[in-house]
Amino acid sequence: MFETAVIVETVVKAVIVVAVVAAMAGFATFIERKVLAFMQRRLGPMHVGPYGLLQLAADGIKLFTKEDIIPQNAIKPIFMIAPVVAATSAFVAMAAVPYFPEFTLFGYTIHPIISDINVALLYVMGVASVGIYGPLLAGMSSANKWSLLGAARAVVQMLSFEVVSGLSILAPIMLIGSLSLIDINDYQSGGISNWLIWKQPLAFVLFAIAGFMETNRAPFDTVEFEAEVVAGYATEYSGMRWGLFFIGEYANMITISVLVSIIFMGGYAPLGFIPGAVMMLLKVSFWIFLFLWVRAAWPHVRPDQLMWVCWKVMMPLAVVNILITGFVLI
Amino acid sequence: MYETVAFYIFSILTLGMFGIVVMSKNALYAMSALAGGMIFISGFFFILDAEFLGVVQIVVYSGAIMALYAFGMMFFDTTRDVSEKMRSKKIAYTLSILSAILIVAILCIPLVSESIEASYPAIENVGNIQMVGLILFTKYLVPFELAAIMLLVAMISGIVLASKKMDEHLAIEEDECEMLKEGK
Amino acid sequence: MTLNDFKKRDCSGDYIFFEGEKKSENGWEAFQRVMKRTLKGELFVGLWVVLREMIRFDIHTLKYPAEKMEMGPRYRAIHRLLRLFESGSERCIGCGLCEKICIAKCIRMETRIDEKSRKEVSEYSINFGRCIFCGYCAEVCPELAIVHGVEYENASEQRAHFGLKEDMLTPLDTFRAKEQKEFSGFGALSDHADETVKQTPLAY
Amino acid sequence: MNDITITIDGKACLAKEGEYVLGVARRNNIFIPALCYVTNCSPTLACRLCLVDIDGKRAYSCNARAKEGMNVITKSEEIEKERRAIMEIYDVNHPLECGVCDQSGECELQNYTLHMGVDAQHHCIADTHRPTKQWGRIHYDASLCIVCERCVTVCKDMIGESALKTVPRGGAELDKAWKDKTEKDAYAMWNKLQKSIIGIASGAESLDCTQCGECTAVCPVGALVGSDFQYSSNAWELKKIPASNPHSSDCSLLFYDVKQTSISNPEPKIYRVSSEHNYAPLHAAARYGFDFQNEVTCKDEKAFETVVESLKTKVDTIAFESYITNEEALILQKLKEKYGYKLINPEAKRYQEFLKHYASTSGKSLYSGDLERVRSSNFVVSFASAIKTDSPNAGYAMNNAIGMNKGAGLYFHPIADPVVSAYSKNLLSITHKVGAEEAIAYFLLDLFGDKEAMPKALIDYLATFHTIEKKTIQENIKEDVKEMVKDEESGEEKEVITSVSKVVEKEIEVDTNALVSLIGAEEDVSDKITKLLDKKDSFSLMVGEDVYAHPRAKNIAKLLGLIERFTPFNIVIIPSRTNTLGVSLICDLDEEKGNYILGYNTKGDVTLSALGKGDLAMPALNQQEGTFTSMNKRVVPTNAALPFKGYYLNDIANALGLETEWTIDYTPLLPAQKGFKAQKFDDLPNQYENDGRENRGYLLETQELTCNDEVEPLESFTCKEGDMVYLANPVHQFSAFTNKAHQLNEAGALYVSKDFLEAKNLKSGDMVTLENDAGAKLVIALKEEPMIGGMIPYLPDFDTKIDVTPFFKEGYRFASVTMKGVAHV
Repeated sequence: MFETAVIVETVVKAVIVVAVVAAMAGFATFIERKVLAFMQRRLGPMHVGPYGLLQLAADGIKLFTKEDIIPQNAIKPIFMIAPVVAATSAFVAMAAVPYFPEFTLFGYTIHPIISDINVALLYVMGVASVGIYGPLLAGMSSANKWSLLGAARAVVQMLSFEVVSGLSILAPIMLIGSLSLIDINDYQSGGISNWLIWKQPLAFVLFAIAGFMETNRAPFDTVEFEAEVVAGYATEYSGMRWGLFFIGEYANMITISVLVSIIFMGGYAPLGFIPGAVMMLLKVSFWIFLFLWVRAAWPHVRPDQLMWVCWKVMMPLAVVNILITGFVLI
Repeated sequence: MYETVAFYIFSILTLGMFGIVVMSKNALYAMSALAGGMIFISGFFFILDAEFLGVVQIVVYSGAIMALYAFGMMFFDTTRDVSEKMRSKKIAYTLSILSAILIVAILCIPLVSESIEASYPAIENVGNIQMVGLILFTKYLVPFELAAIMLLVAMISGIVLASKKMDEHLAIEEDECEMLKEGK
Repeated sequence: MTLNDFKKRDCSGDYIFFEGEKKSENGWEAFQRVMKRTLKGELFVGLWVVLREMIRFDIHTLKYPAEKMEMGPRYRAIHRLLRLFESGSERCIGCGLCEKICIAKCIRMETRIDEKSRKEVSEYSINFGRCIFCGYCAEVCPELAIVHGVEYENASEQRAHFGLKEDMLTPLDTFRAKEQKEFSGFGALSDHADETVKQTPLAY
Repeated sequence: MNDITITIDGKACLAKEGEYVLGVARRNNIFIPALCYVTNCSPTLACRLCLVDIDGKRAYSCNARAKEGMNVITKSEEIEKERRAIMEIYDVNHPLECGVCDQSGECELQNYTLHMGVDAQHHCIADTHRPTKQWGRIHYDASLCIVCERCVTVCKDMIGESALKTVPRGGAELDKAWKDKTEKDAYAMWNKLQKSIIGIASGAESLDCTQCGECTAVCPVGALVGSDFQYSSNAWELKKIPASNPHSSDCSLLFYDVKQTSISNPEPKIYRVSSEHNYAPLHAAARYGFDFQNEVTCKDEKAFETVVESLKTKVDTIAFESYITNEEALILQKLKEKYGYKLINPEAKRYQEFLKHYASTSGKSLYSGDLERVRSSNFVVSFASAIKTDSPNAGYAMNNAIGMNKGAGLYFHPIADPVVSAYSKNLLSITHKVGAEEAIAYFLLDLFGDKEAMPKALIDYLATFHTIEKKTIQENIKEDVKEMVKDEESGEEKEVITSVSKVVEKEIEVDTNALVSLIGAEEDVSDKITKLLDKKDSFSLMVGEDVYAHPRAKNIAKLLGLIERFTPFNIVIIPSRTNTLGVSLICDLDEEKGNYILGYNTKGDVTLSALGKGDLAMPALNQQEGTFTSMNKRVVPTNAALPFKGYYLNDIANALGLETEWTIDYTPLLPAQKGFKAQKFDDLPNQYENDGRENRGYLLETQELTCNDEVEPLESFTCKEGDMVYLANPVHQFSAFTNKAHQLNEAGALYVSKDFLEAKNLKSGDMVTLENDAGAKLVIALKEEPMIGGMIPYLPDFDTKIDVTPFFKEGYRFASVTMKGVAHV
């Protein structure tokens, strides 16, 4: 009976996470357009709804009703599955992420995490790495050169940056001694001074950069950079399948924001009078804003420069960071 | 009960996926199915509460190795079916059936004899990761270090090979710059 | 901007000569450059600039269908054929220079002799599918008959729209209402034109 | 032919003694500007731009004759200054609205103004009102005229009509004050310019000439343009397609100026015909008869199959006209060879026969002369041709030769032609009896024949016409008488010679030639001819259509062969249609028709027609590529100015089993034994060189044949007394094709002279009925033709509504008819 209850609870949580994140992804597109517009002295969407708020609904309607075009020479099943893979992997990664401190509702203690596994961090990283299958399969099945180029870039970059992100969080993990995100969160619960960002600044920078990379966001959006590869792997997609890629990207952004907040910025620990949940929301919001901000401000990086900086700068730095941490620990 | 259901579901999915890998003539189908199969295998680890191995399975096989396969495959036209030429179907079928039987036998005979015993039984309250670490750095220390050295050698040679042409590329760029200046 | 501003062709004050960075010769220099760029904080300057603009909230958006941009006289949009202010008859004398100079070869005209045995342009067309709006026709026109208007909304139901003489010629009612404006842009006479023109054979 | 060397701008140039320096310079590609000079015409010295420095003296290169060792400098600061001043004067009061001028873009005034660098004007005077004039097909805009007098010159020296002249402008005199401010030559030019304007020589309101339009071609500015072309297109929009005149056998070089029809219709349209006016004049039909194309919208597959089917089954004869290209003629010949069709073309057949008989006595497969030769000779005889209408270009050549070479000429024709008579006072126009051509041939042989070379029998025969009588005449003689006159005052004696005339009785021998009366000429014709022959050394004879179907054609041809051999004449046997010469060389023509006729541009049981009627539409000659064989024995190419969407003759031939992709693939296959060359169509040039050389196509090769001297004695040919009609077309019409052109279209009539109308008491526009012995009847309107004289009217065949064939069954151009006046309804 207990088992069933756990399963029901998990399913409910999963549905809520998927629904909320998907909705947030939609809302994030609106925010992105607005923030970019303001930074570029524009107004952004203004016509649909008050201040263009309903634009996202209009876009949603458009995406859902748009014709789903499958190119003649594309490999149909793979082509159709690829966006689903992209979105799914993004959501699956959220299974091991705790969003808020646990709270009591109707006398029932709720852990706002779908599944607390003791290798949570590794799990999130692993599932996120599966996320490359979305662009990969999409690119390879589209029968389009731009798509293929996009896919190739996606694979190269994600594989490379997985190494960096993995190595960079190794040092914090060595300090904490656990891969569970709840443990990591609890480790920094003593206030701002306890945040890992102070103990591991280099790891923080490297992880943040790798995070930008893994979400394919500017300035590392080589995978779908219009000027070079049209829309990359998504060139041939239209309608909701294209929308799924989009949702996957925003879900990834949220995941990364949450991860950075938990690992380096104290997670959902309350700060003074501010409750932990609010702190968490603030941190995640800041990170999402940072994603947009960076997109507005910084130019795009050339793929070869990206590889160069990954293997020749970031990876050695991460290794050095681990070494130093190791020596300090001993 | 749920574990049993999960086991069968994963079994069917895994076998199905690998079936596609073997049967399909399309490289992209085979590749996607292989990646899927790898992920489903990790399901077994999770059922067995070996989360670390499960995640490693995903990271290493699906995330890294398969992606490298895929990268290699991008040099071919994966949208076209591979036309296979089999000189003698009989030999192929016979050999594959025989090897399948052999593998099943190797794996099942110990089960039949009911003499399996864990040489390093799980210890209560010791985490998955620690267990792996413990064995790796005690019994399998030498092979582990050997593997590490081999990887290092491979990495260095890889870098040497790759960096050979980098200078040329830079040189060309400089020439171009000079030409542009002269042209001005 | 007045015409006098256009006459000042010396732009040297507005240009800064930018000397590119020196190319890094070896890996160490490249590494140094990366570090310099990373630590110099230029990236944060960029971040600051966009954030500053966001905070200032100095919005330049024109809500297009509701508001329209005031086009400068030198803007080169859909052509117009003007009428003579004195008589209201067409300015075009059918000399064909626009047809000749058009580098997109999109202008065609038909001329004939009219009742007063003058040259009359019976048909005039510009293929706007081909026109590149270079403005040569307006510049070469000796009568200032063909000019570029500021009509930039070129969507229409038919390809042929805008392209015929009746589409481009100032309608008579517009003309009578004195709404035809003298063209001040590309190819128009400059203010001191009289000083530069030499005495012509018809000066008598 | 004394070859000398002169130096122009340091370049040694070969020249002929007495040649104009301008011509030498042009031949050597040295540029000397000239506005008023037209090659082959006399210099007018109107523009003075061709000013050069010859051995240190100023001279005008257009009339300075080359002398051995001359040193010519075409450019110096002084000369350039003068030229610039001249151009500046030309620009005084010349309207600057080049945009509305038809000449803009090919205007020599524009070109030279820019070339001389005229960018400012130092002169201004009051302008005189000069109204524009509409002269029929020609529009004269006096305000654009720079009075270079090219039109006057070309009309006099080339066309021979002298229809234009300079007339007073009627404005104020040029103020003398300008003299000091202007360069010398520029002032002289201006003074003249200010006084004159172009007008009609006869003083009439409208131009009373043949309206050949050559004046519009030579006009360097937009003053003279075709009325039809006026303001219809800018010159630079037109694409020039080189071609050859398709209407008559001169096959002059012309350009079809083509542009899209309208904005909405991108199909090409011919806007006008232009020419190389310095070298090749065009007649009215060539210039204005350009839009005779056959417009079809698509390939009529059904009609095509019907025609092919009937060719395969029923047709045994192909009848055609000579308005076809050599290639088409060859296709017909090939079809004949393959399927045995009979080829019927009576007109070409007659010419072929004529040429054959001519060759039998002359020993040459082709006649020796051409228009170039005619132009360079100084004694030209035209015979058996109404030259003004039959072959205007031959007439132009004759006029040019007489006018420019101080020459003389004879014009034999039964119908008096005031235009031809007016060519020169040294042209003797002999209106002879109808049918006297054989006698004329004998007469010419008698007059010009080399008595030493001619066979004895012939000399004896010719002698039989002469009777020598003694006659006493009174003659005025001037005698010089020497007288010694004593000067009263000085006392000196001077010898003074005074001339005293006195009348002397003298007995002379008068040689009466019976041929003269047979011809019907005045008795003193021989003496007049002898006078004209003074100082003449180069002779040309042009023979026309009248004799090809003459009842004595065979003998006339043989006589011409003898004339060729035994007299200094170069003979031109003018082909009667555009490509008669080509057809007669290429095709084996048959006499007898078969049972089922395929007519190509002529009537048949099945008709292929380029005239827009008939069973299957064919391309007209301005829609075809191919070659013509011209009067000058040249194979000249012509190009398609307009597309033809239907079937070509080649398509029919291909359907019948001749495998050739394009019609022009036949060009190198033209029969070499007849003098054609195996040259590809695309290799044929079609242009005039700077020195005026006609570099068009290639010349036919003349074969030398064995010859005999057998001619028949003169047989008197009498015509029935009574009314006669002559088969001829008005001056700008040649065939139904010219009549199809919109500028020339008109209804045919019986063209009569003023004398005729007066004698018969009829008016222009009256209807008459013509009837002949065979019972053919034709009701036709009369039309006064001012450009003929005499009592023989002519009947045209260009109007397809008027069927004149029953009157000229044998092809002979004179026919007896009875004419009955019908009351005007």
